Amino acid sequence: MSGTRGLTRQQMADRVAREFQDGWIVNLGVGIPTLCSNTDIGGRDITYHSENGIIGYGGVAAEGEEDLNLVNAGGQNVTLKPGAAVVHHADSFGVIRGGRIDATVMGAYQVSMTGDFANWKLNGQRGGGIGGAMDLAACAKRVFIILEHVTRDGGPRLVTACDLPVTARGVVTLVATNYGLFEPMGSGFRLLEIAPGLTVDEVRTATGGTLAVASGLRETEAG
Amino acid sequence: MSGTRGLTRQQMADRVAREFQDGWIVNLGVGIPTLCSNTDIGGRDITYHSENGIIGYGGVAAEGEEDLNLVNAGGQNVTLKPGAAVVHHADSFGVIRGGRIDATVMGAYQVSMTGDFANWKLNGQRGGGIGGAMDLAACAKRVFIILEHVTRDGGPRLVTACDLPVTARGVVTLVATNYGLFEPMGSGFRLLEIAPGLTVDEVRTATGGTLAVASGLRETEAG
Amino acid sequence: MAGRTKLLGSFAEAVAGIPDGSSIGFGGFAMPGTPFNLIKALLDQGARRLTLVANTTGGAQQPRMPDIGMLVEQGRVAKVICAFTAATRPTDVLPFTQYYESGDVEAELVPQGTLAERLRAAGAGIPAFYTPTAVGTELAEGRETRVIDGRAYLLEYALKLDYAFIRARFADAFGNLRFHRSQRNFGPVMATAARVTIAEIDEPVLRAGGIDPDDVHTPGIYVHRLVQVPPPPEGLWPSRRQEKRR
Amino acid sequence: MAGRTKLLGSFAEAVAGIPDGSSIGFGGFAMPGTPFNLIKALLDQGARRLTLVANTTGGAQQPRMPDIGMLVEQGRVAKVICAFTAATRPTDVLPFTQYYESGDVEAELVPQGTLAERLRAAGAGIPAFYTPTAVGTELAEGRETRVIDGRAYLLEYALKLDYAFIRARFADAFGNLRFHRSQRNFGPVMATAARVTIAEIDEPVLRAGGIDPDDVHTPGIYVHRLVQVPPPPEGLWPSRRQEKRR
Repeated sequence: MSGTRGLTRQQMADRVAREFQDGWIVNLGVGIPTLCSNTDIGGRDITYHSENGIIGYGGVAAEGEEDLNLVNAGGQNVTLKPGAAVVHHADSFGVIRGGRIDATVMGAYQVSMTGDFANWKLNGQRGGGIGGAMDLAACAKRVFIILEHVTRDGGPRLVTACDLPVTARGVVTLVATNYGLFEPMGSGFRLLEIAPGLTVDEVRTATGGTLAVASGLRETEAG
Repeated sequence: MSGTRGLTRQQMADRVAREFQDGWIVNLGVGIPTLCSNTDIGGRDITYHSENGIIGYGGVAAEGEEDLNLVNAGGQNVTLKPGAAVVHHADSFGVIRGGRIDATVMGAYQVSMTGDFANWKLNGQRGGGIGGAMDLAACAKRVFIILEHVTRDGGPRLVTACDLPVTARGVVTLVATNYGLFEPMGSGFRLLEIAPGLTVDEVRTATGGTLAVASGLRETEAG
Repeated sequence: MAGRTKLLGSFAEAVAGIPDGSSIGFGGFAMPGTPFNLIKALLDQGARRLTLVANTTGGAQQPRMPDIGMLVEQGRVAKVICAFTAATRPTDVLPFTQYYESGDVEAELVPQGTLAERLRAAGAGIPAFYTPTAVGTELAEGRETRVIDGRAYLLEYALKLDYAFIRARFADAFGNLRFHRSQRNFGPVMATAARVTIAEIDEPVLRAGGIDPDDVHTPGIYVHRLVQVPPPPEGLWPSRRQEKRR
Repeated sequence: MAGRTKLLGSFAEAVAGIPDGSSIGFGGFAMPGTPFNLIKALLDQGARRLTLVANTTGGAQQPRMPDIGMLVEQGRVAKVICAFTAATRPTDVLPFTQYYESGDVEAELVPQGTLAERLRAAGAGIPAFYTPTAVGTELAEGRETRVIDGRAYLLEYALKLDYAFIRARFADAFGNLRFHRSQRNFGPVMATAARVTIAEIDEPVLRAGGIDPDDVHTPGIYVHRLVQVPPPPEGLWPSRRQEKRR
């Protein structure tokens, strides 16, 4: 069983991006979450915030048009949308801790059914890479996680309890994997949508903890 | 015995201003301290800071030339010196608490021989006017106090212990009155300079607590 | 961001819907940054049991401008949190002082830097912090202190606002603000501390992006309603144009 | 203020006199704001037993630029305080990671927002504050927490610096700074946290007052030494002129 079944990376990002509501302030983490900004979500106006103090960035800059002193949290040279503002790092995390981020989208190694998640340190490592993840996880109004449903050797990433050091506890709102869309419910995960080509049994087998299935389960649009 | 003996208000301010060293950042309180900026202290470059976030203001604006949105802590329309910067109120008190103010000059009702002083509330009052005085008093590197040596009814303002609610404890570096220049020593005041026309005995009688006299006592230049 | 504007047509509209019991912060230090036009509209709006947060309650200058002391005089204020309940000079008299001294209204007297930092903390998601200010004074009596590296500090809590009323020189349609000189004072921290920030603006509101991102003093995400100050006598307190005419 | 300039002629001069045992903060987030030229000068300067404070130790990009991980490789570092001892993606490898994982150097891993706030607190005279970040994680083990209004917070202490190394776009002779876009990042907070701030500047240093007071990002009172970055190849990392040529 490999992580390439079901939705592609962009399709997972698309699914999460379709949750964004008009006027939201959103922080996109490095990796798959970055792809959310590619999704067409109609006329909805989203303000993208980056940890380094950019409020209101747009797409990646065209080659030759980069401002080398303008990067998002992933170090990509981005553009600015009209109405953008720049603040320093302490003020930028003031935006985060102050509760102004409507949604943060992050990658993770594991998510638990109680809404814990782990994304900064592997077992056996002395240190890790925290960056802004703990601040965002603790303070954003909604924490959306995108991850491959299973590990390279087929083990579950949606688990009863994280065995990796957690980034924050009880904060995850929604989880998009290549297998579908999930909500941590405390006593288990609820499957809200299933990826085309997968069966509920397949998803259940690949998921740690209990899996409840939403009434009227729909297939995730793979657009 | 009245408060008008000895030095004038401007002369007291001049005496304190002559303490300012080249490159200092100085905050001047409302009233007599404001007059320090009139003193000629040669080529010494002083950066004046005001609580409302002005770093580097100059003299009072000429009539007709005022920028009505530019005031110092006393509400006077001032000018800016080349190199001035404006910050918001939290950052302005960050300058103060962060220990960047080399000297603050304030008025007071009382100063004690232990370096306490009182300038925000009278006895019997329910509230008072604190403004930025407590922040400046607690955090400036040097606290210079200017006050009339005696009250209207002749009582001392330099006292053994303040009977008014204090602004801060143990912080006063130097006190300039119309009678001379004093240093709170813990066990008493030391008279560093005496105003022209006064005798040590007169000063001692008008001062609460012990008065020690500096060896080689000089007269304050009344320039 | 470009598709929307936060610009409203009147001050009455800007203060509409503020309920009884709200906490409201007011920018301003002396005249600069004081939202006189919003205060005037609030005097007419009628909300009661308000908690007001400001450096001072105003009213020292003549002729008297609309000030928040007038809300106290109207009996609409439960509490004032400020750095002055009385003027610095005992000879100056604030209209508010008599109300407070006679016990007609509650007040919490806070050192100015602590007030600014409590607002900044509220905006920055810091629930409490330690400060050296006011240690050893009457204000510290019965309060929690802590010794850190040999020095005593006082614990202070964040001060959140429901609304902030502020004044700026420039705004764009997204709500990004720029202040002129000491107009800035409490404006930026009040804006971050409040759920809803209402700003009165000296100059015509620019299109979104009309302020360079590096030049923004308060990001538009913190600003919800904008009203342009009309020319005097309708608009209160001079705009830049008048200043130069004086 | 107009009478003096803080402008020095070389990076070597700018880092001269930094003693062994100093704590040094470095601005920068990815490439923007990273003081590559000052880091290079410090590599030659020789001070040892340093405590380094930065978002990351750098060295992820190819070709490798001078980074503070190189000071570790030279055995001159006692401790690093940072938000990453390893890259976000396990597949990226920071040169520093092996030194830390093998125990050759101490590190204190701090969430990025807490790092920024601890520096800001140091600059603003706040010795300690509470934050919701990292509660319930390994980083909170054995640490003091406090429940405020029903939520748990972690106590964090101010992080003071002896020196800050930063990079800005513009400076005037008094030391007022302006940053360009995301070059700003940690620069302003590092400057306030440090006893001595040394800034490398993209553009020729202006006369005092060459930056409008409303446009200053970091006041000159926080900046002590300035060096202009020369054109490449002598100066490291492109100036604005080159960016447009790329």
